[in-house]
Amino acid sequence: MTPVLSVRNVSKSFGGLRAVDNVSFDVHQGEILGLIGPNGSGKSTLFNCVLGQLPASTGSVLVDGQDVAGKRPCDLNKLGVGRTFQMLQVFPDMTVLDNIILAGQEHKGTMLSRLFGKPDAGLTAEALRMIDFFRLGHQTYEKAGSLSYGQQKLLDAAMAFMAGPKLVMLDEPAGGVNLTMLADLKERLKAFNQERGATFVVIEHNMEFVMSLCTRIIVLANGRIIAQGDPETVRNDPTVIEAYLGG
Amino acid sequence: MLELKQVYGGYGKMTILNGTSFKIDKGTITTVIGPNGAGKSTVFKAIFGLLKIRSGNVLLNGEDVTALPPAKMLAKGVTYVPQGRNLFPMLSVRHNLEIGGISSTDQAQIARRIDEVMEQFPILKEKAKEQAITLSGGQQKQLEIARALLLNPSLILVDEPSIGLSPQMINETFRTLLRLRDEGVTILMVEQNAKAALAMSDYGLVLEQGRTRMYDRADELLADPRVGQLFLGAHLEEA
Amino acid sequence: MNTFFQLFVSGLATGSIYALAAIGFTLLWQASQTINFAQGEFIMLPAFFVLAGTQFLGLSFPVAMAIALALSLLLLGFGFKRIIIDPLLPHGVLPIVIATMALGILTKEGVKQFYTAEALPFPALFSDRTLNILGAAISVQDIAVLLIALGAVALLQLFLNGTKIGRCMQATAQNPQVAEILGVPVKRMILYTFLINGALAFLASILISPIYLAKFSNGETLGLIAFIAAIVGGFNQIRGALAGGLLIGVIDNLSAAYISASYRSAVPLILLIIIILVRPQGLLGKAEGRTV
Amino acid sequence: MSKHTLLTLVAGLAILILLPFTQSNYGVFVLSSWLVYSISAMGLNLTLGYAGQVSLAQASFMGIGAYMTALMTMAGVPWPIAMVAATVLCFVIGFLLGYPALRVQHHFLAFITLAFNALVVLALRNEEWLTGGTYGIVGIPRPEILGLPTQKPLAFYFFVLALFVLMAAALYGIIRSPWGRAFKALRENPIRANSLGVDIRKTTLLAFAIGSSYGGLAGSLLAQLTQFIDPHSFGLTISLKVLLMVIVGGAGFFFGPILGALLIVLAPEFLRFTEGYYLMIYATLVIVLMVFCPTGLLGLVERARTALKIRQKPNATTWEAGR
Amino acid sequence: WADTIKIANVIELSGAGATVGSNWRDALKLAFEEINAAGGILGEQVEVTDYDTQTDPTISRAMVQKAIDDGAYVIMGPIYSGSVKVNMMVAQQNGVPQLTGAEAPFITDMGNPYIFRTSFGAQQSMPKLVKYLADEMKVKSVAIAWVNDDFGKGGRDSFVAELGKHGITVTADVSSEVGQADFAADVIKLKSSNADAIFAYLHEEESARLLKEIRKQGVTQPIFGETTLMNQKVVDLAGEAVNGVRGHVGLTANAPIPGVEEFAKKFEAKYNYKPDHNAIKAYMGAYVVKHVTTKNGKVDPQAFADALHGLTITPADEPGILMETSWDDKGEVNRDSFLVEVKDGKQTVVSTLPKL
Ligand SMILES: Nc1ncnc2c1ncn2[C@@H]1O[C@H](COP(=O)(O)OP(=O)(O)OP(=O)(O)O)[C@@H](O)[C@H]1O
Ligand SMILES: Nc1ncnc2c1ncn2[C@@H]1O[C@H](COP(=O)(O)OP(=O)(O)OP(=O)(O)O)[C@@H](O)[C@H]1O
Ligand SMILES: [Mg+2]
Ligand SMILES: [Mg+2]
Repeated sequence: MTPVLSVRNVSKSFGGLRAVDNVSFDVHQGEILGLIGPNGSGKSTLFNCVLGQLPASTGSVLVDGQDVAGKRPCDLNKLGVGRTFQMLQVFPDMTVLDNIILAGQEHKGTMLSRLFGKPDAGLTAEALRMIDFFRLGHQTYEKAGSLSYGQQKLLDAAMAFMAGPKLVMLDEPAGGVNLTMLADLKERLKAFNQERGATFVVIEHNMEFVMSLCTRIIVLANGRIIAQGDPETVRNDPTVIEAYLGG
Repeated sequence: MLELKQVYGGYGKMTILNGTSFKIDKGTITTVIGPNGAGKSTVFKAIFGLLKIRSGNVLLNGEDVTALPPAKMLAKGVTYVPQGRNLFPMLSVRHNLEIGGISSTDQAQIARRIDEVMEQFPILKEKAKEQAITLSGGQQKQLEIARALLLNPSLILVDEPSIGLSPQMINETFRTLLRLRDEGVTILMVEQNAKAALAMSDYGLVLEQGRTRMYDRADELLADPRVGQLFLGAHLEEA
Repeated sequence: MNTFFQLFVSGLATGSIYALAAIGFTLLWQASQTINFAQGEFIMLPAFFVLAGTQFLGLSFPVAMAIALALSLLLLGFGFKRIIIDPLLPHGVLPIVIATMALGILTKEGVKQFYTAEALPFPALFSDRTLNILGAAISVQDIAVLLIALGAVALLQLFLNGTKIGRCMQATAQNPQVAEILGVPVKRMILYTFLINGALAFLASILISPIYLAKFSNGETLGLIAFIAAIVGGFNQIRGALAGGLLIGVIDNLSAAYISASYRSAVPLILLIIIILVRPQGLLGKAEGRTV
Repeated sequence: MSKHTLLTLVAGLAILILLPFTQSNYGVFVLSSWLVYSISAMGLNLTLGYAGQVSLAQASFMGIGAYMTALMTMAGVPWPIAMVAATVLCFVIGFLLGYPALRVQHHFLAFITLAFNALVVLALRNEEWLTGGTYGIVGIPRPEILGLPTQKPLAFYFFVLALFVLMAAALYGIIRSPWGRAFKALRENPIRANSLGVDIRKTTLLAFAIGSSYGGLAGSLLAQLTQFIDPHSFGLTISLKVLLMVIVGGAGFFFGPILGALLIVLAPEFLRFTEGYYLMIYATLVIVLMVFCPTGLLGLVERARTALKIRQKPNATTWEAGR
Repeated sequence: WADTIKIANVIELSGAGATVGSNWRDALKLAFEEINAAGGILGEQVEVTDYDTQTDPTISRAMVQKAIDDGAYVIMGPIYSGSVKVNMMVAQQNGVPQLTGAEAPFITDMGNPYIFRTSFGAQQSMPKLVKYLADEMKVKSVAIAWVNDDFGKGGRDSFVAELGKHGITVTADVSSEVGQADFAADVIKLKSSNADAIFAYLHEEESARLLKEIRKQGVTQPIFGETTLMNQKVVDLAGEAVNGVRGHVGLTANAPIPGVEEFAKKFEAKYNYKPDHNAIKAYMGAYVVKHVTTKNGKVDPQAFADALHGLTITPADEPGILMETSWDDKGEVNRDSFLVEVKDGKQTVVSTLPKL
């Protein structure tokens, strides 16, 4: 079976710094892959290279076996790859509802039908469900910019799901999110994963979350993969403990 | 040390704080927990003079400091690390630190302190000349925390220091806070990483809808099943 | 060849005037992230303060200059900041653009209504004696303007990047909320920025007016060209203003002579477009770091 | 659309239909130019107010539209063809002008567009063989609609009004559609929008193209209204004037530019008695307006409206929900 | 027509033409105040209303429309040819006479029976100047510097056409922008063309800047111009760089004519600055209105237009006309003009050139 995502020898340099150094891995359909590593180990940079946000210095990225070199972020999204960002990225002056509808509308119909069709592209009901799930119901018509940090983080995650993607790449979804909500989020991810076969790649520093969610974990340090395997193996790997988890 | 009495306030005409009251003692660590949007960050802004308080008082060592602007609060030995990204993106790491110490009267000491915190957060030393915007998320957070340590405050307000930090760095940060506490500094912290935070704290405070719901010793809160169920995600784990 | 050299030298002379005018733009951008569309008029105005002093109040030239400097600091520095910048700064660049455009009109029309619509001669600070350098005519005045522009750029660059106050000014521009939290006296930093800009406008005014004549409408073209120079040179580097100014001056002269006089004003514009597209940060500017 | 807004719209339209009958020839001329500038400002509002792309070239599109119409109608081409051609040409050129916006934003973009405007004016002035150079073109005919001439000010006013209503309705449709949401997303956070599948390139170019085509149509009407055009009428000051209309009225509000255009077009009429002080007073008013309502007049109205509704914001209620 | 006679002064009060416009406006006010003080026209007081064109043709057209809506008897102005070209159609359609200060040739070529000049068009003045260049100065080649607006373009075109008739060649043809500050490149071009003479046709300040640059680069060819180049304003601005410049002047406050000298004195006393030729035009224009209306015995626009065609007014008939002036059937004027040279910062009349 072709992997959903295949990263082959990707490197990225900024000046003299090799932020991502010859990284290769595959992600198969239905996996929940955790990507961990010390601060500055190149996780976000790797995401950006995969998702067309930054051009990789070398190497190639395949989505469903198709090379996505030169593809823009919106093209990747159209291929069914959703993402969130580490730093807050919402549309601050639009309402929460509009934020969510926007996240789904580009997958509905054609350019023309979006001009002449329904203003909400028929997404309101689904958007409201999504908003309710993330407990933003009382904020539906507020401007996204006036939400608290954690609420914006949740909104960002909600947007990544709106298009019903087959691969979602989440950069620190748990940061700033209340533990109870986080537990719900974890269930949601698992449900998505089991019911729809969606695949996830998650960057996260919250070990409890990562260990209980992911089926496989890759550890990055200084831009290189230093360990990978199932949560148990990784947790007990001395190099990982030394480089990342600490004593 | 710090006391809030029936504080009401919010954004525009919107009320977020509905009579928040609490009192913390000198030389303790208190962690504030609560759901997203409860008003935790808003409380901090209110204390630090960044939010219009409609009624109520903030007392610092018995003195009324309600609505004092940030510069005055700094002069009284209070520092504040906000949530989110708070850097000068185009300035270098070192210059970002330097500006963190600008309010001090003893600039020579600040220069020394900069060297010290750079030892503590080696990545900052390594990247001293880089523009702050090029740092990774966690590196930026480290820079912010380091910046707050430059001055010798008597009260530190930290809003979710752990976001973006690796487990090792979280430990390092918490250890630093504990050391400061032992030196007599008072710390008020918001954390979603509540279990770890409460475990190192003296007191815990549950904030909801802008009101203090619970206030107790941290270990008591950790043991309280209601808190566990509602804020620590316990009910799902047990299920 | 001789013609070429003369064109080049004259271009440098004009270019240093553009540079002088452009410094203000880069300063305001770097130290307060604002754009002042009235900058041209700011440079036009102080000369009239001097003229009013000498003509109406009968003051001697140096006294009139001192008073004009004080007025520039007060009106173009302090007043401008208090009345327009302070209330608009939190609302982003566009309202400031509109307000300063209006301020430009107000200044221009004010001078016209209350002073004169005519161009007036302005006494030169430096001799306008012409020197002959390798067959090219250049005046002492031209050289002085070039040197002063160089000096102003060097000093400002040093001040902004080499002193704590300078860096606090930049910090305030990049993130005023955080600057405030850290105890940077934000209001005072902004005031410094605008006072320096007022002083720069005064300096530019008294250096430019002997050459351009003092006229209410001088700001129109000068403001635009200075802006182009600032962008071409690099908006976030003070020294970019110098590079941009000199480049535009020389290119303008060369294109007037060798391309087409009627399309001469097109050349800097095309240069501007090309530079922005190829190197948006300008010739000497620093690229902004990462975006995500 | 609620009943309330519908009623307001009908009332507004009735006023627009009846108002000119109370005016002198000159008054009708002023009203017509208001509508023409409104069309242009509506276009800029789409580009700037909704899509967040700062364009200072709107006057150049009015110029291109105006010259195109003038040259074609005077060469005997029927006016509908000329007007459509002018609009389409501006759409295409606007599309191309959008390309720099893909690389740079904000003030850089402002200056590229400004430079473009200046270049268009230079070309109009220097290419005398085509444009009549600095003298411009005089005697542009007004259209004849189904045998009815619009030579008279009043008749032409209704022609302009009809197009104005049509263009406003079209814009309303665009803004309410998913396209409108994509434009706003482009303004608010292009990086996030891109990662959500919004084709930034297409969206940006379209924002420019549509906005410019509104400018082109306005120019086309302006040429027929004044029956004279010269390069000067499409210079930077006019671009800034259109920008002023958008900002003063309220960028990003549907009726903002229409209100803004009304103020800017009428201001000279009300201030004429002040003679030479006219521009000073005008400038002062603009400054005062900006200082007190930087989001424009409609922004002020909206602020007032929210301020009236004192709200108790419902918060996350786990405590109760937990039971 | 009610108790007052309404004169519409449609003129450049803001924008690029503000300077010339205010000269015109001030002189016009002066003249009509005198006329009103002396009992008005046909016993009625004159009411002058200013309409600012903002130096914008489109606005000028609207202003003429407004003036006519307001019931104007005669329209005075504007001065910018581009504006007149547009708004004269409106006046024509409504049958209102218009006394303009514009000098571009085409104004009187369009067969409009309601337009009248107050001074020469360039096609009248250039022949006088070129004749002088060819006959007296024996010039064979000329380098031209001109400003690229309708004023400069119109003058340059007439000048070049006239040169052709005398077989003089143009070796450099340098256009510049309104408000241009830097003339280094222009002068280099003029200088390196090695022409026998330089002809400059620009507005005042640009003329001053050009002359200063010419002096700076040590150009030796003689410099000629038309009206503006020898203007007092240019002398004030460019100082000694103007010395030696020669040219043709249609109207000048320095003309050795008693009426003009007296006007200049009155004007300066009232407004505190020296009038230019535009002021003289407006002043004369006001008296043309008075003279023709009085002569007709009624306030009738059509009669006014009819009467002014082919009319000659002498200072004896009407002192305010200052110099004897005739209008032909196209509205073009004809009167004496002057050849002047700037000496020691003073415009001095070298000779008076008779009516054509
Ligand atoms: N600038 C603002 N304008 C309007 N409303 C705001 C603003 N900032 C916050 N709010 C609202 O105030 C409420 C409390 O926000 P606050 O940031 O204090 O929450 P918090 O407890 O810190 O949440 P989190 O854990 O997500 O950081 C939220 O409902 C939010 O929507
Ligand atoms: N545009 C850039 N210019 C220079 N250096 C950069 C740039 N972007 C990233 N870096 C550097 O590359 C390294 C990797 O950064 P990245 O953001 O990928 O780390 P990360 O693994 O996501 O860390 P964190 O867990 O802290 O978010 C860091 O050292 C960072 O400073
Ligand atoms: Mg990261
Ligand atoms: Mg918070």
